[in-house]
Amino acid sequence: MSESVKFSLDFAVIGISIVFVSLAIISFAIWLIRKADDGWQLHEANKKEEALEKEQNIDTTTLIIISAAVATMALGRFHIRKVRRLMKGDSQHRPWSVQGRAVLHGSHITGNRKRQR
Amino acid sequence: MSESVKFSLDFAVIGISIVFVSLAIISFAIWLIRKADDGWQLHEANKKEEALEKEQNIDTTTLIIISAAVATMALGRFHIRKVRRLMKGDSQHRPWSVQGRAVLHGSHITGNRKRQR
Amino acid sequence: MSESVKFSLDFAVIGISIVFVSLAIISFAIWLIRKADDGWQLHEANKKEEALEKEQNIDTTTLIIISAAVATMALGRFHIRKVRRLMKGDSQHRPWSVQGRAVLHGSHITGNRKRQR
Amino acid sequence: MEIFLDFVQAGAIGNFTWGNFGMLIVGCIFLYLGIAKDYEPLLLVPIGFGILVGNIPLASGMQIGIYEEGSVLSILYQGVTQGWYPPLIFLGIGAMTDFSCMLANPKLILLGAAAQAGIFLTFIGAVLLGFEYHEAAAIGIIGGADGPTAIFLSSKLAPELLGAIAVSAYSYMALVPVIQPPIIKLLTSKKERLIKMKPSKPVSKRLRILFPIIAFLITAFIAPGSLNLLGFLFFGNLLKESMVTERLAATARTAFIDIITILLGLTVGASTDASRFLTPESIKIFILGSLAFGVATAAGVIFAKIMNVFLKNKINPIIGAAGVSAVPDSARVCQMVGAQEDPNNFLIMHAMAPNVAGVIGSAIGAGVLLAAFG
Amino acid sequence: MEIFLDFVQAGAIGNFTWGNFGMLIVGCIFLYLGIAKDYEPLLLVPIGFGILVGNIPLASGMQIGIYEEGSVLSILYQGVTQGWYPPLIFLGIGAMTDFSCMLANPKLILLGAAAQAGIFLTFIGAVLLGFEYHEAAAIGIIGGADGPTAIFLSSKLAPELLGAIAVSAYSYMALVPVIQPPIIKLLTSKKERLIKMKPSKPVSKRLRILFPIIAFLITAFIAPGSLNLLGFLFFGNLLKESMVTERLAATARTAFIDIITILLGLTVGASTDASRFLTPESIKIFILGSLAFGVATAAGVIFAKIMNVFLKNKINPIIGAAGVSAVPDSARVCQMVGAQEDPNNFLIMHAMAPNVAGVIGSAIGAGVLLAAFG
Amino acid sequence: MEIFLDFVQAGAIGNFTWGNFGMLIVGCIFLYLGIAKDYEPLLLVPIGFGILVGNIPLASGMQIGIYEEGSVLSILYQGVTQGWYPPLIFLGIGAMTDFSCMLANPKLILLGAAAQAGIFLTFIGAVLLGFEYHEAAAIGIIGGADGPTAIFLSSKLAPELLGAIAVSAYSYMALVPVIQPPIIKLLTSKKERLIKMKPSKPVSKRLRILFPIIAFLITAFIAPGSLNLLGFLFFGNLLKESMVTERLAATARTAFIDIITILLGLTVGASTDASRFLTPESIKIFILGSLAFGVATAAGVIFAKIMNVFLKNKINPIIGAAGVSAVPDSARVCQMVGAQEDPNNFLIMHAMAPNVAGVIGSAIGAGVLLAAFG
Ligand code: NA
Ligand code: NA
Ligand code: NA
Repeated sequence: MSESVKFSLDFAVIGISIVFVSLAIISFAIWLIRKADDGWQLHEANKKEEALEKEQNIDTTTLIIISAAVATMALGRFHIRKVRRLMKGDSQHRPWSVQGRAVLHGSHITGNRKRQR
Repeated sequence: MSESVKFSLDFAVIGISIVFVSLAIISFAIWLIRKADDGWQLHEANKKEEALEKEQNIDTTTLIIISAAVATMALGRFHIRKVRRLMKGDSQHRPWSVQGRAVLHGSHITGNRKRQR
Repeated sequence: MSESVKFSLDFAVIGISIVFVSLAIISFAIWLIRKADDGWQLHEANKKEEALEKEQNIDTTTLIIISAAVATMALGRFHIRKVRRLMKGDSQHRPWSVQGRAVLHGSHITGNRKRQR
Repeated sequence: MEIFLDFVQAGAIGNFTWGNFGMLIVGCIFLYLGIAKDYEPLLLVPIGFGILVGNIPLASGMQIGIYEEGSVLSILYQGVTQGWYPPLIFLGIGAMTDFSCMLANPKLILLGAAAQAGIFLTFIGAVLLGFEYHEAAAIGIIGGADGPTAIFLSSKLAPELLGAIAVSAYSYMALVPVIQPPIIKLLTSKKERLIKMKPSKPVSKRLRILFPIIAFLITAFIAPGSLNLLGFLFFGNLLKESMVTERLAATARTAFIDIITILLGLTVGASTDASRFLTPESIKIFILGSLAFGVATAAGVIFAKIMNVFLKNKINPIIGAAGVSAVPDSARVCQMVGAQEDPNNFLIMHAMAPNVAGVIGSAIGAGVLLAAFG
Repeated sequence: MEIFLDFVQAGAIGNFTWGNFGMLIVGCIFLYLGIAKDYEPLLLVPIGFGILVGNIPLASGMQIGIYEEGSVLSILYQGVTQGWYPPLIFLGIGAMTDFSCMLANPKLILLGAAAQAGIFLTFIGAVLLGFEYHEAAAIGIIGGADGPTAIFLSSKLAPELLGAIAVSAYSYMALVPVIQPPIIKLLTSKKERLIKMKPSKPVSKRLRILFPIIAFLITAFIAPGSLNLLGFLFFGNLLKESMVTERLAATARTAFIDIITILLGLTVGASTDASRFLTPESIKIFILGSLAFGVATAAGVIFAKIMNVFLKNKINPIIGAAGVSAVPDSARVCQMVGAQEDPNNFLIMHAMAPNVAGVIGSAIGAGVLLAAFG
Repeated sequence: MEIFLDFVQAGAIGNFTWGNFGMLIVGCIFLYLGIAKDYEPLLLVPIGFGILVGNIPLASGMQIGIYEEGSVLSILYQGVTQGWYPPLIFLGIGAMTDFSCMLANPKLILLGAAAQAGIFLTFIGAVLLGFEYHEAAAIGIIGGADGPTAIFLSSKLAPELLGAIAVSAYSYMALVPVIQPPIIKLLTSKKERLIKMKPSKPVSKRLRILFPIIAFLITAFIAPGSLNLLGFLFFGNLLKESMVTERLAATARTAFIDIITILLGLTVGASTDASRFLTPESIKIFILGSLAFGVATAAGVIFAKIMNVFLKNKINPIIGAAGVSAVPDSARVCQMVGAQEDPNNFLIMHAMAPNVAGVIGSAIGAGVLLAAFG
């Protein structure tokens, strides 16, 4: 058997092993996280109750901001319907994120028309 | 006080002044235009009446073109409903713009499907 | 008449001729295909009947796959309504294409959300 | 205080020229025409703003100007100088163009060929006015009435004239509704303008799919110099017509072409620096440009009349004017001129055939010029 | 007249070769398969048209051909030669891939590893056929059944073979429904093919967010050569699963990937110039490519049978074939083969797990090959 | 076996450093803040993942790292080093920003100027801490509270500090809701915080169209160094406000800005290699950064109080804090601080005026710094 064939055989064995080991570790890591998740999910349930109270609190702020928008509708360019639509789309998030979502580059507003394309 | 600190102080004063002056001029320019706008708006009101008459006139042309589209529907590829939708979306513009909008690069048609994405 | 003017006249004649010949050939090719199309369309009609039978067959497979999706809805992430919408949009194609369309790069899935943008 | 003076020196006051001032006014006129008059806004607005950007008086050495290597504008301008913006725009145009009006009546394609006479006659004119061959070729392409083709060819043949050629081409394209009607009326009789054409037959899906492939092979074999334009045009059209690649075609005709249009318009505008633009050559180019549009219109109309000698079903010679391209403005002009004689004569669909054929024709013309002088 | 002859010389007639003619036919076949047969149209149509573009007979020196520096095609081809198109495609793929089927049943990931044996056995085969190591590595990656990975690796290891490898990889990927079923049936008994698997449990949002981060760290630490592919894949997936960056993920999986797909397909096709493509090497590569797909399929199926020896809840060995990747075609093939035995056996969701794992597996394999021969 | 050792050598185990490990944790913190806390996710997620990518331990020579010429990451990083990503982001920002709040009450623009004092005071601080002028200028721009501006200026003036400056700027921008309220409360009385401002008058369409043109000319004439940022910002805004180029504006504010954001975030993150990032300079930069934000906030509030001495219709000094920019976070902070005193006091619309003015102000500041030290 020539030198090069021997090398390629060796290399093939090592190569496929590395692929295998990598994916096996990923597989194991996923299994591990799934186990941990049960514990977390319990922990989460408690947290959610706290969050709910907090949310109530933040919701008020959001409401204020929305009313601010209404109040300044005199400017004639802000339509409440759009604000509401934006909230529904993201309803799985905390209200803060509703505003956060409207932000790009930490430093700039996103117009209302953003999601209309 | 070291040379470099003196320089940086001088520079800071000049720098912040330039920023200030620039924004002050912009602020003043906006104020000026707002003043002028009142006059313009009056002028506009008169113009609008003229425009209205013109629009009537152009509208006829548009109507002809639309009817042309209807007439050639024999080709089986042109749907009147789309043409109407295109007009509504841009209704704040003069009818000419309705067609102008359908153009890209001054030299090429935009398919009907343009806005459907 | 100067050398350069003579050249430019010659060149202009040759240039416009090439443009003309090219477009004339295209024009002729189109005319030819249109002629051939009549024959093809007849051939097509026969084919379509065969295709219809085949389609029936493939449709069953598709149905199975869709039901598979239903069955695994336990995963909680697959909504049948979307699958149906996808099919309607492409209804002019054979069912295979419905799935093919969901593919990018021959080797990767396209999420359900693909067409929602 | 010295710092302050240095700063002023770097800025507008230290570098102001009346040429720049004049170009700023030109930029504002472009913006006015685009925004208030709604002439070709998708091009005039980016180019107009670009003219403003390119004529801000600057000290060089700050890496800001479009002609300073390494500046942002010079990097974005590479798509123009290296010539790859125009083909990508043709890709998008292909993905949005419906050629079926042309496929339905292939003999009208010849009108799109005739109007390209404007390209070659302007070439002769430019040689007569003393331009070099390669410059004359770039100027001639204004007669093609097609923005991306003009930019592509002049970036290859005469980069120093690109700004003037592009501005001239787009100016006249915006003025098509002013230039064409008198020429059409001069060359046709009322009787001719009243000719009604039969509606065309529908076009099969198969023909629409085969067309971009076959037309590409024909044009590339005859005029390989047109490959960069027509290859992308027909590729885009195949993405559209094949139906199976609709998502690619959709992106090509929206986000992709929009991005390139923004960058192309802005940088072409910014390249019209007063010191390069305000020259006697530019004035000659503007004169030749108007000649080009006039000749192209006339050639299309006259050729339609010649065709009528041999045809049973007469062509309304008005639609010959649509052969210049300038899609779809010149087709619309034909419709209007026709409707002035008979409001029930619907020429626009027939005019679209020479109109899109004209795009192909001028790209072939560009290929011929590139092969000869590239 | 001389001008005219020059012009002809520059064009097709002066430079025609039968090789180009043959490649034009290949291009048309690709277009036919993509459009009429609907095989992988998003790739076969751009590549097919690219083959036409790349085989137009041209005089060199006109700055048109893809191998002439400064031409538009050569500039757009840089994304292939410099290797940044494939990672950006992986970004979009990550942003559209739902890994939850794999997360729900992590042991099926191993099937995606087993099928990568095709890569390394093909490597041996290529060495036996006389290729250099770096060439053999590039050829081996065809066994990964993944287009962007194949293009990325061969652009780095054997750029001169890129066209042949890409065309071979995409050809066989289009033929997966023909290649795999007989191999699966040969290696499995009817009883095995009837195995029903339990539906998997749902996957939490947290796991879906953590997965791309952790999987990236694991693969990058073990096989850093895969970073350019898997880094972008998992980044795209994180943009998608984190929910808070949905607008970025949406663009990555639509406009962005579409633009890159158009440019990649067209230029890869155009790089298959007959003089470079029609060589004995290309034939060997096609033979090795079919070997690679066969071996990969067999390895996946056999490994599933080996796993069954140790598992209580048996795996249906059909889904081992999905480990080759070729997403989602091979998963669909598994569904069909299973349904032929029992129409109520819904394998497709289970098959997706090795299917997407196979993408990760072949990228790791590419990383190993790059580290060794790069 | 030797092969295997080579492979390991090339990978993580052979090149591991504790610095990289620390940076991986920083990356995870960014991801956590972005995903779980929803702080600026569109930036923290790409940058965070980029930090992971940039700190994978690698043998150099594999053409993977961002600082190796020819690697994919280094090619994508060119948009940062050559400085053209930030202007394109400003294009998109211009196309999404509504300046009418500012146009309705132009005197509030001055608050956006005052807050830029943070830039120049930080410059002095950095000189005092021993930085060179050009480095001090790049550090000072952190006080502009604007990501793209900071990246643009530091890429031009101090590329070696870019990572630290960018990470510092984005960190404090994410912490605006923590930094600003105490400073505001310290500098204002309860009575001042209760001031109610009148709703502003509507803004005509004409003013909104004229504004980007005029503001561009003013800023470019006075501070041409800001042209790359403000030229693109106002161009984008003109595309939006002119209405006639809506399709270009729509693409600029969606697909185009998204693509650039993805590439910018990822590569800026990946540039924070531990050996370059974990230095004493970085710590100084973080200290100066917090100083910058504090000074900027204070300057805005104090200037509002000074303006009130001369004004009949008093300004609520809280909104002076919005002048730092950090759009729209700091405007939102003003709203909240105001609502704590009086829930019916709706400051947010008034705060938007100094907020967007602050963006213009910091770009002018950057232009001044670039002219002086570029
Ligand atoms: Na033309
Ligand atoms: Na694979
Ligand atoms: Na600022």
